[in-house]
Amino acid sequence: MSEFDTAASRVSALRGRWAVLVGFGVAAVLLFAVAPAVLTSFRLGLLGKYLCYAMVAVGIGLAWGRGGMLVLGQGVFFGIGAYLMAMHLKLADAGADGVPDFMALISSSGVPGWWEPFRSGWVTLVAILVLPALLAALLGLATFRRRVRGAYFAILSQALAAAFAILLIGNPTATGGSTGLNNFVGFFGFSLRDPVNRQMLYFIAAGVLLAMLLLVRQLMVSRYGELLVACRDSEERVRFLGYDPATVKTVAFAVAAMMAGIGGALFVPIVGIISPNDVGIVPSIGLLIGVAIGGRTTLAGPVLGAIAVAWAETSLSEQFPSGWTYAQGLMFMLVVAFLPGGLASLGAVRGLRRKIAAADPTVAAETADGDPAPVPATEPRHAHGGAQA
Amino acid sequence: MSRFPARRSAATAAVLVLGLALSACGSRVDDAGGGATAESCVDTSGDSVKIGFLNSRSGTMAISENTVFNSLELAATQINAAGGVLGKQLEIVAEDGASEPTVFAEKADKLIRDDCVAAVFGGWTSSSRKAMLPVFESNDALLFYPVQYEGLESSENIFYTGATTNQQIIPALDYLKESGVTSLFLVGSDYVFPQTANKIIKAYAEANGIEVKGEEYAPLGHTDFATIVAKVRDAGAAAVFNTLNGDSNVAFFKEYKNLGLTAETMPVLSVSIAEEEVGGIGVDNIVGQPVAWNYYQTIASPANEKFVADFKAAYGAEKVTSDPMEAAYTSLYLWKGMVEKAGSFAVPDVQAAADGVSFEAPEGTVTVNGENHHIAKTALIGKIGADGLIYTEWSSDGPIEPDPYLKSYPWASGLAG
Amino acid sequence: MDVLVTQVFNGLSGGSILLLAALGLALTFGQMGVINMAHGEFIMAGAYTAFVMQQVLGAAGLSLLVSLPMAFLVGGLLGVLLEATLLRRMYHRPLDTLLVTWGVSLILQQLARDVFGTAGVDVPAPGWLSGPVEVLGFSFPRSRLFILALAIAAVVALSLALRLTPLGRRIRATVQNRQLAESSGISTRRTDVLTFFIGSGLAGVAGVVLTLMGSISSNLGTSYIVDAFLVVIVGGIGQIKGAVIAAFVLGTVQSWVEYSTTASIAKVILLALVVAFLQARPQGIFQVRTRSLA
Amino acid sequence: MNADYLELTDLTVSFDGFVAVDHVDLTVLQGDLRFLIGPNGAGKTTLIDAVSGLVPATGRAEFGGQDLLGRKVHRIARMGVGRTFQTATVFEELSVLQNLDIAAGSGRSAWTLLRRRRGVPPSVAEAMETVGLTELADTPAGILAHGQKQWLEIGMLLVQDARLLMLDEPVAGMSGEEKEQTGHLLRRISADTTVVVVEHDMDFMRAFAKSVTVLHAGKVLSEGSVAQVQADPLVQEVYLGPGSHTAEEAAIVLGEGV
Repeated sequence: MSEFDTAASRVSALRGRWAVLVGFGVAAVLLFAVAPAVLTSFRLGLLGKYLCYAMVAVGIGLAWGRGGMLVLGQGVFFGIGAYLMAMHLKLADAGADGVPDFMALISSSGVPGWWEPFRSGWVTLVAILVLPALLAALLGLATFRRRVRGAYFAILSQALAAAFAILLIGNPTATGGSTGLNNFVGFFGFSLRDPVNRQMLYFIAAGVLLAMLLLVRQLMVSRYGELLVACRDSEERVRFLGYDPATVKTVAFAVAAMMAGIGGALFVPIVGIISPNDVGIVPSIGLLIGVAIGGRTTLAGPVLGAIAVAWAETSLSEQFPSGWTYAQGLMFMLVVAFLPGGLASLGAVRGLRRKIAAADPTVAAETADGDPAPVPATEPRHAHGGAQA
Repeated sequence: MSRFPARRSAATAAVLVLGLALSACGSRVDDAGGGATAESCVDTSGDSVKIGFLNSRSGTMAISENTVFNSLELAATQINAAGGVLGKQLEIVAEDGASEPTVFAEKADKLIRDDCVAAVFGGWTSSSRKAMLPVFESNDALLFYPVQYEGLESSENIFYTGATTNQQIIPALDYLKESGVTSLFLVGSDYVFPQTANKIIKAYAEANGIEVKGEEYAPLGHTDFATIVAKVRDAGAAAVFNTLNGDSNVAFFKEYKNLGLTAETMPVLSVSIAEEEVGGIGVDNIVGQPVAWNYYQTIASPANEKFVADFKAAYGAEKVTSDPMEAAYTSLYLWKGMVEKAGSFAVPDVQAAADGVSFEAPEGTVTVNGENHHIAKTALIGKIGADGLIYTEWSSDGPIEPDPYLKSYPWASGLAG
Repeated sequence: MDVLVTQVFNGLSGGSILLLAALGLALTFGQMGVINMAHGEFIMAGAYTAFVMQQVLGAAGLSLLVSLPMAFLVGGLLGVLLEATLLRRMYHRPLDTLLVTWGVSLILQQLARDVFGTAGVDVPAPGWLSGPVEVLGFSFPRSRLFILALAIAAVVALSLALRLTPLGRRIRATVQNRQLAESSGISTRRTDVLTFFIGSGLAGVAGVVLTLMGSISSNLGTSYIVDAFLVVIVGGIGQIKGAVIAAFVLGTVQSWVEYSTTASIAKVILLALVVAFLQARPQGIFQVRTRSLA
Repeated sequence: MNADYLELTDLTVSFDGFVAVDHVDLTVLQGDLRFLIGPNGAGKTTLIDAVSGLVPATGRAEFGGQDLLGRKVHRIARMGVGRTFQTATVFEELSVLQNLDIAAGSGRSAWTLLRRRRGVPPSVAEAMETVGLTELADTPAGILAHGQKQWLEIGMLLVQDARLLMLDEPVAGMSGEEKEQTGHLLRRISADTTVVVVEHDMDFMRAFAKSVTVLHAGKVLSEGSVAQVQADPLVQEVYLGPGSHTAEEAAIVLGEGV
């Protein structure tokens, strides 16, 4: 340890680490012990669905909050993960060399060739982990290298989500069309109709979410995390220090895509259906609102925000179908316009934040700044921008 | 101090999850019975019984499904006023399907497992029905589905009170054939109902010497029909068979008129346009065009006159009634008939009693087919009048027995599977 | 030959519709950097204005003509309201305007459903705009010719206004150098508001002509918003002429691909082409080369 | 053998027909501390932009025997070319320490990047000491005073281990004492690197420049020591208008800045 590492910062770092550990402990107890005890199996299943959304939110928090990339097309990666899983489950239900029920119904040509590899569970699992990340990496490198960013990137990713949904709907023999894929009997050999197995799926989702949070926390406090924030705040400047911001951003984008893919893959057995309605433009933007409300730059904010918004949607829409739309619109409007740091930036959680902040340098910067709303300059307009290349 | 606490705890969490997953296994797929089926939690001990209405009250389908919800409500009010079912008042639990299959599945699950309703009424799109089907089957509950659909389905747990293909599409083709149509152009939205319907139409056409001159699909929500209508015009078929859905119909018919095509030069027979859609398309743009359904507001019968009058009294004199609304209204009465025949609200009892239950519906007498859970109904071809209502032009010879898999039509043998 | 003429016309026509939907965006997004997702709902508001005018006036021909300026006003006022209440505090974070205006668009859609009902409404076209007109043996829909003419008129009017009027000069000055404009006595606040008024007003006009083409319902805006943004992006920021070219190119590509494949595939191919195009020219057709001093 | 020198040959930058840098030839050797001066719009900053890869240019810009033109910005930076900006550009939401650590780390492996920073790398500690920001190590850069931000930028240049340093108005807004310190620092650094400074502050220039290049309308107008440049009638004409002027007049004008 260097003499320059001040005693104060060391102490606060230690305290921050404890705060994070305690936070994880509490979350684990809530998810693994309290929730299953107090919720009916139906409500527990709903919570499992929210956790899948939360997984996507963790990734969005990293890419958008930390990396400044407004990812409006996460539904694509969520959808890839989900459809991969759904294809495997349909093929597994159909048995060796069998044809899934919906396909047999509307097509006589049998299983398309590109479905075949997903008869294997292992291939499917690997594909779920790799394909969304790979697609994001290719897209990211292509667009970020060409310095397509800010609004351009946002609108392109949105167009991607639109195209993906159109493709899914337009190919019903391979994708189930607008219905999507559903009616799954088993999950890697376990019956999905057995409540015990359904609860197990919930536990898996909870565990995966916690693991993701740990991974993202590690990324956030690492040197890479600092570099990512630097890219968000001033991409050009990073370039002049000898880094390629395209690579830095692509990594965060790919990680976010992978998390969205995993969220989608778990969504399928938990909810029992995946349809184009879950992956298009509207759900893709919907995924952002929880992140915005919870606090896009924080670790826990996106997760809590996503769960809270999904919960509010279920319970509010039960009572006021049209009221929910107004509420959703208002939340977007008010939170983003007046509270860009999300609820995490409110005074009430400030004390807690300060503790976490100590372990998390960027948050420390924000809090010390006295600015309740750290606003990432997502589309920096540089004084030194010079001519556009 | 440990160097990688995060990594270590991640590993711990992974092991924990894996451990849990391995330790507490539920039943495997191949176990006998495939796991425990949930016990029904329907409570019939009091003087009321719960039923669920599941319709899209928000989103793109709310346009149509709100009217279905209203007719269900009307039927429930009437039944309650007349003493309820088996002496029990109906208590409605309404849920919003939000025009999304996933939400339909989730809300169906909630109605069955959380609210413990005796039966669920609703759904509109095929997607919503297909999304709900496994939920009803795995919980052994009942759904009454009120909309015409593409057939090739039957479930112990669903009663289909709208038309299947042999009660709507095939009669429509019979009508066109009788009118001397020898060539057709098929236009539809790019999803399962139009695609399946067009497969049936092509098989029928082949067997009956009708030429299919073209087949075009537009994505749902497509707004510019210039190219498609130009193709239709240039193909020069005798008639168009239209399975477009929703807003696309408006853009299609406006373009159709703009290019100078009319019901006289090239009629467009539609199977998804009912009374309440006519206003949005514009009567001018669609007057004189044929449609195929099993019910129109203009049907002259005491049952229908009462239904229309009651509906307008409850929801406004400017409201119209349409086929899916009538089918929904009818579905609640059919359920009542089944329950009363069975003397029980229990699902197996209702299923067993279903066959032959009949009702004097606004569309005419309908009878439940206990084998495939569809109902026998009369097919009607109507023409859109200048007042925006639809007038019966042609009718089948009495109620047609439902045949969702088209087993009684030799030319359709290659379609399913 | 028939096909050629028809499809060239359909491409131009599709392009002119895209152009009308995107022209206002080229102003608010291109010139001010605001990503206004509620632009589509301003279009919807224009369409409903036409519906209301027709209910009030009755005669289809008159009401259509009255609707055009009325819808411009309605769209413009909605835009000013949005700018003054929310967007003015957000110019330094353009990406967030996307989310805020998305919220606004959700609210406006629901409002339309609650006010006008969930079912679509119809605005009958006046007699002189319905049916086709025959030219050299080809028939062209009158309404599409009208839209094409209107789109061209709108572009000409807008570029003349930007070039010749004092307001236009102020807008251009503010876009090019805000500080300099301010210090030379231009009220940039007023310019921002006016720019937004004009941009949103154009959306209202687009809404009126769309009543000639399709359904008038709460989803009207969502059908056009993504396409409109693609036009502006492909055209290049801050360029009216870029938007014009992009709109007609996209319209033509869409109609040709749709003719030889299907509408769904055409949509997907179009999006793929846009992505590929941006790889080659990330700044759109026209790149503004400036050297910012600051 | 001294391979580390900057040599511009026929360097030209144009924006849509406007030629901002017009066929410039320029050589700066290692150990030099070269000041680029000239009126506004002379092309000083654009020249730096071209060398650092920010704007496309034609001609040649060789450093250490390799042509820099046509390479990507971050590649040029990795070749040992560092620069600062007119308005100090630092990562406002990161602390001083984090700013410097990032500047020091372009060569780090992925594995190092994915780990948390432990302690302070010696080069960063040294740089903080040099630019006097040690006390403010954990302060977010956004709340530093203007002068401190400029110091931080210079510090980032130091830890970046650049062999060609280009500074754009490094002392604008600094107090006299701060300027003094900056000047001495630049002198010290320039002993074994190549330093180019764009500056309007003529006092500062006269105090610390080892050599001067005057740019005017994109062209090199004059080059040499401070005294030589001040005596150049061409320079006087640009700064004072046509006609003959005494060296004193020139000194007064150039000395007071433009």
